[in-house]
Amino acid sequence: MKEKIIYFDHAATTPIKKEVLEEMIPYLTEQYGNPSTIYKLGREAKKAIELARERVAKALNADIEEIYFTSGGTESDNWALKGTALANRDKGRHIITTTIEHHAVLNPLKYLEKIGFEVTYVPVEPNGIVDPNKIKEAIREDTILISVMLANNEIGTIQPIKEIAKIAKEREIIIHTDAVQAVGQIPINVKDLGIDLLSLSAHKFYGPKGVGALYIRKGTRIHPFLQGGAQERNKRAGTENVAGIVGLGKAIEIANKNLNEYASKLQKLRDKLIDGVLSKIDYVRLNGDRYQRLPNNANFSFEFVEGESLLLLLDTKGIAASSGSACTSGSLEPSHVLLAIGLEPEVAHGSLRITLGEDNTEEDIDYLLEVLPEIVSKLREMSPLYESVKKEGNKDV
Amino acid sequence: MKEKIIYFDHAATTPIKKEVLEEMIPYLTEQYGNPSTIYKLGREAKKAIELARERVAKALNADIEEIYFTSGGTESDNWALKGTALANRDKGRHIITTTIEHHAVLNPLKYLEKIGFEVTYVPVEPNGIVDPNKIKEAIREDTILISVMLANNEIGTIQPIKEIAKIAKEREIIIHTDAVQAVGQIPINVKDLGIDLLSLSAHKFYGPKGVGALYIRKGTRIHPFLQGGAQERNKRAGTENVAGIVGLGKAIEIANKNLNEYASKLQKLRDKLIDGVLSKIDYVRLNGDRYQRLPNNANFSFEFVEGESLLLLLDTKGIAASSGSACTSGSLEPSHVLLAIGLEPEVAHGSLRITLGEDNTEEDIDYLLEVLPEIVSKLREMSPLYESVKKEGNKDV
Amino acid sequence: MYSEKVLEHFMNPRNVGEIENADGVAQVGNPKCGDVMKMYLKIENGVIVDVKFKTLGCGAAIATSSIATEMIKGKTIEEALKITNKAVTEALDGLPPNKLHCSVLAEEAIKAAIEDYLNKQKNK
Ligand SMILES: Cc1ncc(COP(=O)(O)O)c(C=O)c1O
Ligand SMILES: Cc1ncc(COP(=O)(O)O)c(C=O)c1O
Ligand code: FES
Ligand code: FES
Repeated sequence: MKEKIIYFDHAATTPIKKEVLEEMIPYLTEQYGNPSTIYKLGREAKKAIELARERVAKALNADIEEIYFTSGGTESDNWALKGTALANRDKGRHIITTTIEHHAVLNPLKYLEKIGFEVTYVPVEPNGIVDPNKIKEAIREDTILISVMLANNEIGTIQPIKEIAKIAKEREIIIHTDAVQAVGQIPINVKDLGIDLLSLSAHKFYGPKGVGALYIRKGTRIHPFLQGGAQERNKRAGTENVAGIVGLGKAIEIANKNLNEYASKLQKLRDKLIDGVLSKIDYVRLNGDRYQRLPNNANFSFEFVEGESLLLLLDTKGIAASSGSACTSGSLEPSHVLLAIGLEPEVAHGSLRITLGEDNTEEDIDYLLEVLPEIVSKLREMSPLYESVKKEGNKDV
Repeated sequence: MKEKIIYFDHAATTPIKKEVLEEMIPYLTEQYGNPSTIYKLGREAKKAIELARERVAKALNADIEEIYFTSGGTESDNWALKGTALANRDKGRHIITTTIEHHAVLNPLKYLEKIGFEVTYVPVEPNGIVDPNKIKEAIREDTILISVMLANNEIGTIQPIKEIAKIAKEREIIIHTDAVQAVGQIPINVKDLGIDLLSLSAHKFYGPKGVGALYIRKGTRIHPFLQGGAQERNKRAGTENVAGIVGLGKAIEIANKNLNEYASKLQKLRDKLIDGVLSKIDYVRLNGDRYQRLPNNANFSFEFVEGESLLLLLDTKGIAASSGSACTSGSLEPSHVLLAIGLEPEVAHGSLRITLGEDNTEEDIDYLLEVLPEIVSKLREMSPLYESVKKEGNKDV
Repeated sequence: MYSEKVLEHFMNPRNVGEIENADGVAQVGNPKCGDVMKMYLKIENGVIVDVKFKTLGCGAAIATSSIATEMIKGKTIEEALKITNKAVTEALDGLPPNKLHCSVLAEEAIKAAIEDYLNKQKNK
């Protein structure tokens, strides 16, 4: 067992950057004031929050008053969807989304369905990208909201949000995008995208867990989600997670500054990984478009392998990765995203997601390319299904 | 100007204890795993959360599976109220609360009123305590929920929750208590209190900001509030704020261990403060019951003084405190709590809340008793209303 | 939240007090809202030669009273009447948006005190 961990699960979460933690520490120690108070200690905390808001606004090309802090991507998504659906229900009750959204979008929508809204789930193409025309075709007279993610968390595919937003705006429909996986990976400009709402979560770009933000374009009709005190200009109540917000602000500033360098480094590693896996292992496919994907994402399906076993064996080799197998969560269905791009359940079960980060090196990829074929072989040797295939000879998936 | 700050606003927030931060730091650095993942790094994070849950359960005498982590007191209150109201609306649509609840309770209730629920706001007695009989009288056939705070955040009065819970249970009504101000100040035993739901927030007892918990008694009908991933046993989605949760767990463990010592120390200081202020300053009253109040809370009203000016002058003397004056927030109405106990608006405007903490000493109280009379006099000398009173001679409020 | 200038005037308010037998006096505001401002003027030949105030209110209310008295001292009545809450606010390097109503109070107090003076002149 290697002692050092090779972390390949940056889509799940990232470590906090040193410079980010350094800016947070004062707000976890002596700068403990409540930002709503008027004495110096409170005013300092308030200032720190406002600086963070400015940094987020700058990174997204938003106005400062359009940024609201939340407890993470899930709250941002819940707020965006339930907040706009309820505030605009006099206009209509129809919502459009895709089949590959995160559960933080799908589950609030399911809830809205229960209380009288109708949701159309537009399928994606086999490459994991939604066709804007299919969104257009789904629009009805009573459509009030379209929610499509900017980048998928499992297969990394980047969605054509700008085109979808244009379609939405022609019909005066509110458009939300879940950018939780996209921030820090690809450039984001809310004005250029033409969107009304955007969700993000700090821990996906080297910030702390438990803090996120929602961009709300000025003039967007939305209800508050957390009601109480007057924080966040009466739109999001609760004593602010000052240290977390400060961390988010610093993390997005750094991410934005290093974006090109970061992306091109990871993309090179990713391509090496993809080429290596596809050439070294049989009965494997790459999930999601080969090019229109996040620079740090590679997602494979190995036939005759079950994802959880794969992860556990990788773990013993000091490698942390993820799978879309239902067995990792103990649920019955494998990843809805893999099914949505047309995978058979048995193939979806054998999936492996590798998401790279700034700490990863070429040596890490080499190491993975060394141990992965062994592990896959080992598991296949144990599989009763592989037996018969071997006898019949090679085939491609 | 004194350099050292004397912090008298522990009801607003508290500094994180050293031992608490120390337990958090690993989860802000090398232990960055996502608790939902199955490799070692993730399992470690998961374990840390479960230890925290155990600590909270122990402090409240709850079962471990009855504790859910949230982003703070506001989310806990929003979830408790909206989650139970919506899940039980087939039984009825009437809710009972008091006139002195925190806005994190009042505003979600206002929202529920908008969507078809009815809320009865039971007034409190002049000492700031609600009469359980008045709660009983407010019960109707269709009452589904009663929410009464355990201790008030402004005047510190402790409410007779055990009696109220008994009344609720006789009628099979769900009973929630906002214990955000009570945790770490008075002993809390959810089984003994007989309640169904209890909200708490870590930053009020020397834990971090942006993390809280909701106790949900087994069998309580409640909807999830944040929908998404399967975290918190499908009841509260979102990647967990691991470091925050760890901090909450440690903070409540310490608070509970030191409860008696802490409370009796603060109570002594508080009594010295109350006696001092009442004897040294004219035209002053103590708000809230003299005895049935939190050990760390003193709340005064000074006639012919406006609260914000008072706070600003105290700030220049290095003292951080709070007021229920509308001018501190720029809103029109002074504290609804002070109005609810019968104060005239002009008297409510002159209020000062001093909330003590473990860092406070007798010298701090002496210092306050030295500067406060001067500041009050200075402001009164500037007040056009005091002029005429002075001419007419002394009077008591 | 408050500018340095607001805090400076709040901590060291100018012209606090009363003027005995003032030529113009007025009290504006409402204690229920937390603010009452009383303005005393001494006027000679149409010029404000002395001014004093008393204020019950927030930091902004006290600071605006203070700077407003400075701004009108030595001015003619006509000039003083032209002073707006905007001018007062600007002289203080701005106020938080939710405190703008406090600066209106200073403008009102000046106007009301001058009106009192003019009424007294008429009735002489
Ligand atoms: C696309 C997407 N949306 C939303 C979320 C939810 O974010 P969080 O877990 O930080 O609440 C995640 C990550 O878990 C995600 O990948
Ligand atoms: C009684 C009470 N309830 C709820 C809250 C809300 O807690 P938080 O601000 O941590 O969300 C507070 C404190 O602000 C409080 O004092
Ligand atoms: S085989 Fe055990 S959960 Fe899937
Ligand atoms: S006097 Fe109340 S806000 Fe200024």
